[in-house]
Amino acid sequence: MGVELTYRDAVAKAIVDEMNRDDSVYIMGEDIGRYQGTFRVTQGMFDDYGPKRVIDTPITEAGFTGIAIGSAMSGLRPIVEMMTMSFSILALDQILNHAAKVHYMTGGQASVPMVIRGPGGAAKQLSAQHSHSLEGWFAHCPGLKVVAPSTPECAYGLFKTSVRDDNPVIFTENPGLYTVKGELPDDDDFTVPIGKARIAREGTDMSLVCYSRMVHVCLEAAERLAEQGISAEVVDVRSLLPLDMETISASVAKTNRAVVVYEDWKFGGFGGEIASRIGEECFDDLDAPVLRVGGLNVPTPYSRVLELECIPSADSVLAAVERLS
Amino acid sequence: MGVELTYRDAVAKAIVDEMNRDDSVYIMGEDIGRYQGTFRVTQGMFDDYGPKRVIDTPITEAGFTGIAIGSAMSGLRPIVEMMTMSFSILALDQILNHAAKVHYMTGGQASVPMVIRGPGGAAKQLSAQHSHSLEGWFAHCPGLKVVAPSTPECAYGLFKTSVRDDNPVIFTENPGLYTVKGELPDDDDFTVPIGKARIAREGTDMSLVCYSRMVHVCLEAAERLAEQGISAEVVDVRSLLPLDMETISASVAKTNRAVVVYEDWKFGGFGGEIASRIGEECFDDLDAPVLRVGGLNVPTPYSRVLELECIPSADSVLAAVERLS
Amino acid sequence: MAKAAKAPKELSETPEKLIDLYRQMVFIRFFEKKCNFAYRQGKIGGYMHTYIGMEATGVGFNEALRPGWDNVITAYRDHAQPLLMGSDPLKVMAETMGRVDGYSNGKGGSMHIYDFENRFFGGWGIVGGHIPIGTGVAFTAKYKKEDRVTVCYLGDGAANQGVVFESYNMAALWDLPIIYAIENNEFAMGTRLEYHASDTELYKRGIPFGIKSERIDGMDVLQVKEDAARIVEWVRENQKPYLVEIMNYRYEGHGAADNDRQLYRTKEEEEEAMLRDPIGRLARQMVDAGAATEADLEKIDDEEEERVEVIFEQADASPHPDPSEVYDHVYTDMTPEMGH
Amino acid sequence: MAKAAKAPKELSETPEKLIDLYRQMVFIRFFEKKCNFAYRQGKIGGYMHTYIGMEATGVGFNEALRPGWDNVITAYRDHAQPLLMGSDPLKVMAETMGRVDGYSNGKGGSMHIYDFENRFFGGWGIVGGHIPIGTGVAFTAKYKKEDRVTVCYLGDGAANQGVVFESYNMAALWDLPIIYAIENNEFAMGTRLEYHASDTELYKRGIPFGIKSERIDGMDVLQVKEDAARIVEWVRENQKPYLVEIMNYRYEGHGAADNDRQLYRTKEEEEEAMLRDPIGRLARQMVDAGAATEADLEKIDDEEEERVEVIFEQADASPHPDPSEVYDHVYTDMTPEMGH
Ligand SMILES: Cc1ncc(C[n+]2csc(CCOP(=O)(O)OP(=O)(O)O)c2C)c(N)n1
Ligand SMILES: Cc1ncc(C[n+]2csc(CCOP(=O)(O)OP(=O)(O)O)c2C)c(N)n1
Ligand SMILES: [Mg+2]
Ligand SMILES: [Mg+2]
Repeated sequence: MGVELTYRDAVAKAIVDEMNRDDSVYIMGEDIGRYQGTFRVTQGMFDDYGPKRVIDTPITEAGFTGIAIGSAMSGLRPIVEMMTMSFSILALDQILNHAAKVHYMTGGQASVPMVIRGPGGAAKQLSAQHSHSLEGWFAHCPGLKVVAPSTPECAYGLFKTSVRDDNPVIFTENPGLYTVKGELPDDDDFTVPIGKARIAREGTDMSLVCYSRMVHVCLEAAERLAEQGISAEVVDVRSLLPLDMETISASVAKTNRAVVVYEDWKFGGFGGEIASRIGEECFDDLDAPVLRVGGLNVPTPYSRVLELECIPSADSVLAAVERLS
Repeated sequence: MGVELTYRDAVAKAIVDEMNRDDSVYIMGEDIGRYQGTFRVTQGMFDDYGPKRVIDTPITEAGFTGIAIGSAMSGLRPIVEMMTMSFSILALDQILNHAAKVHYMTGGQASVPMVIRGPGGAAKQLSAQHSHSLEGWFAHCPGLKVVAPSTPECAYGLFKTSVRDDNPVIFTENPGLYTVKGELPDDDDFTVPIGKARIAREGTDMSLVCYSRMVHVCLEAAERLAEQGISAEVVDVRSLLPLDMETISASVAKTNRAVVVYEDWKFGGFGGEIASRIGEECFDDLDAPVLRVGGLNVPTPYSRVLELECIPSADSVLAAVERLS
Repeated sequence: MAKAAKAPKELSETPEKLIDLYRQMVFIRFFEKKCNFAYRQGKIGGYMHTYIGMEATGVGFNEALRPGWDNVITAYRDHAQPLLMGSDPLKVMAETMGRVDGYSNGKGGSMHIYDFENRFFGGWGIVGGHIPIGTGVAFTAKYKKEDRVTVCYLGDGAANQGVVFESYNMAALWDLPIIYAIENNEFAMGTRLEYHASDTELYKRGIPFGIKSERIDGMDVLQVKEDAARIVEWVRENQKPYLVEIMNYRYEGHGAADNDRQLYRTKEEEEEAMLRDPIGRLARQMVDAGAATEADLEKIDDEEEERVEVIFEQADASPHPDPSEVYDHVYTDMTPEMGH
Repeated sequence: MAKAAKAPKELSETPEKLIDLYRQMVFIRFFEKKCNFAYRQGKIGGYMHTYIGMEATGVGFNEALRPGWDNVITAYRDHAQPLLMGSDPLKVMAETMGRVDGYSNGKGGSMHIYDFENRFFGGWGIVGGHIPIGTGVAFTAKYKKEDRVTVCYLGDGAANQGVVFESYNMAALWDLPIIYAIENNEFAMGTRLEYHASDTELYKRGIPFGIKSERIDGMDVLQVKEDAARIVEWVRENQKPYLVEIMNYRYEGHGAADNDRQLYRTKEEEEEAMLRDPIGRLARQMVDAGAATEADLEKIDDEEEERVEVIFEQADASPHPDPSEVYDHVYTDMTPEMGH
């Protein structure tokens, strides 16, 4: 049926499809054009679309993000690549304090249709300054939408929706996902709506609630739990803002147990939002406390030995599950 | 016994005391010197200490925060005033990606003893770009400490501790607190440790968990609940990172009910961390779901009518309490 | 308001245009004074910043722009620009008062006026934050091959923010048709120019980016108009950025809440600056050149004062928003998570 | 490594010094080559950037500094500076390999080398981020009235970041004794200078802040040494900032993971640049001037190669950190919230 693609190629295909569909869509970022992108997501695009629509920027994240915002307010639909999401911190004032508020501050006169995308989270030994998960911060900002797809299909479908959305959308990828393969539906009009979670695996004994690369970690954990005779449901949140509590709550109502899994620093992270919402909305359904598995509360160390301590794995999920019963 | 001071003067006194105690302490920020500070916290200091130790900066939050970090790494103990905490977003890369990580990345060779302080949260009609509560974001960053005192006494005591701490400390005030009055203990060595919560009012029926100005909102709510025969305990968290879960859990173990109250946007805010921790650690003690009262999930509007909708009040706390039983 | 003086001179403008310029400046001044009044009455809250003393800059520059075609963006000192560009003064005033008839239905306030129909892009509170955004508006013009010119105003204090230099570089690198108009009124809130800028000639900062840069007198509306026409023409023609530093002065405090001007400047300095008042200057020029009598000008003053009065009354009659509106316009298509 | 050529010339340095300079450059080059080797072996991970081709800049500048007194800070291309400043090469190599004997016990890695004892302040991964921090180090020197000079290296790409201009302004405003040394190697990762800078003469950017600014040749170690001595002296004397743009070239990819140099430059361009190799150049000068024979130089090459070999073996013998160390040094005085 559909074609099999890597996550990287699925994002690339979505970019190209949207650029073809709409002349006002362009993409800008560091080294995305002539250099083909550090993670090669934009490979070939400069040759095909030229410097007008595939724009190499100086290393000035705040500046070019602001330029994208201004262009979005005046009729274009920019896609901004952050070489890694860690660098979006430099542009945070533009994103949070400007893009997210334009529609509100103008009383609806203007909107900011733009997508900010790039790899978020740890790759391999990129050390403390290059390994941030920021989607939780963004999801705290009204005015933004935030998605974190885990499969090529979701990435493709959500990316198209994001470009067509009239609000600023943070689209976070994860370096570990780029080589993940999956099939795309054989349907030119295929999209995935923002704000709908997905059951990545059905189960009855507990809900593993997660997003982005952690979905794969949870699927692995579920596999191993199955061997122990435990049936875990994996809920792929996909969209952090808006958050589909309906799907999450329905799952917990069925399983009566939940573990929230996220790569970001555990303390003060977005998992706290999900866990406290489950605690509130599913209070009578819960047979055990809602647990969280998150990244270690330390700056990401360089040493691979130490780094592996920081990133949640199937082992960490299983350890949490043990505390559940 | 002690002297009565406003919150503003308590912070000012702590600054001056620490500058007197230690020559390496200096303060920098926009309009803090010759102009005496926009919120007048630094009034008189320029005259007393001169331009060497009370430094007027250009409007370059990232730049001067970075300068403070570099000076802290090389032997000084800067206090940085953010005219409002909203502007610290511009310096976030310096704070989060540099200051918070120096000790770790250097393997303990260097430390960054500095305090970043200023008013956080809504004042009155300062609109969307000037009304941010950012303490929750900062509390998500390992390497930082974050305090949010609610009384002159706590502010004074915590400020001194913060300046003496060898780690970067975010000290968040609130524009609505500056005129709050309170007594300072008659003890020159008085300090308040970072990481200890405080019972602001004892009670038995429920715990209202809060910090900064919301403590006063909760105290008002508790007062009104008392009239209805409900005894609410008010837990003033004071320090977000580290968080004193011991005191919080002990309170909930006693009251079996909790409402977490914070001014920041409710969704994805730090209240989620507290609520999910209570949910996890006090699961068997809880007679009702842990509820949260937070700021409305919208950019702060200018109109006073609309703005008042956004900021939690005693009424909002009472409305939540009604849902508790 | 008008104070005539000596030295007749040949003026480059027609009497009608002179009167028009005079009227525009006087209107801004009365409008801003009324805002001050409303602020003192508690009808305007938060931060509010008037353009008093700086009128010649906005008026002169606006003359060079094509109405409804060219773009303007500025910071929080943002009442004058939309008024000059054809915005409805009632909606500007109502917005500063947080009323439903305001441009943003009371959600923006004094610092956040926007009128997209007239291509006024705001109205921004973060010092320096709107500079890349204005640059992006110019980016769109180039992308769409429309010959719009974008004027991006900024203050002397804002001129230090890093994002401003980032913008200069990209505007020059990509040949964007934008004018960075630094309004150097010598103060960033309570900090004098020489305490915030290592070299106080801010126009120089465009030079290392290859941006044509110059400094002009912003207290003489005729001169501003002439310079602006030349600069706007050059940008439209050459499709490249331009930096102009406009020397002016604000007569009032930084904002309506700033009552301590003596902390950063002397009374003498203020009085000396008043001698350069752009309105008084034009009045003298007109009277000297015989383009108007003092009586003519006084009549204009009275008319504009009265006009502002009416605007104020109408704005004040506009209702406050209904609390239920608080969720509107967070998104174009959905309501954010509800509830406290 | 050494290739002698024509044109004898009177050299300003003693034969001993010349040999010393040559040895330093050769050491850096072998050290970096070994790092490349270790990277290919998988013993170094993440991002790693070598200084190959740029040695003359670091060596020449370091000569002008007072060891253990003056301060140096740079970005992620940070092996050479500490090595030149007296750091233990074993600890530098061990850090790039993430071992316990590294300067940060393996927590920092190649991009985050620090040696505070020798006043090397790192080692930073965010492009532009360390510039205000370096400025703050200079701030301390002034505050404490110590006559330390701070050298803050940055790349041509970094020179566009806003925070850099903010730093220039404050350094000049407050008379900080700092040298901003822009290493213009003509590329920011895969982006050529002319695609990221609207005017490619980056030294000009200091001028509007009143900072003495110039451009020098970074491929001639003797020239760099002479220029650096003059500049460092001037800064120590005058207690003011200085901006120097040092033209050099990196021979390798941006980082060890960049294998696609042809995406942004031609083989011919690289070959042409190799003719300016600072090591070959000094070798020729020395041989021509009779300061050393080719055999002498080859002997030095062999010695330094062997020295690096030993360092590598020792570093590689250092253990990986114990997983339990992950929580150390988050704070000076407490362990962060534990547990997954
Ligand atoms: C990022 C940021 N920092 C600080 C402020 C507070 N602030 C508002 S206006 C202002 C002074 C700006 O001066 P200038 O740019 O010269 O403009 P002017 O008010 O003179 O028109 C300051 C410090 C702010 N709004 N944003
Ligand atoms: C803020 C930020 N943006 C992007 C990057 C990714 N990045 C690392 S090095 C680099 C190029 C820097 O070039 P330059 O400053 O010229 O230094 P060079 O590598 O040539 O020494 C880029 C884009 C980063 N580390 N930080
Ligand atoms: Mg000004
Ligand atoms: Mg470079």
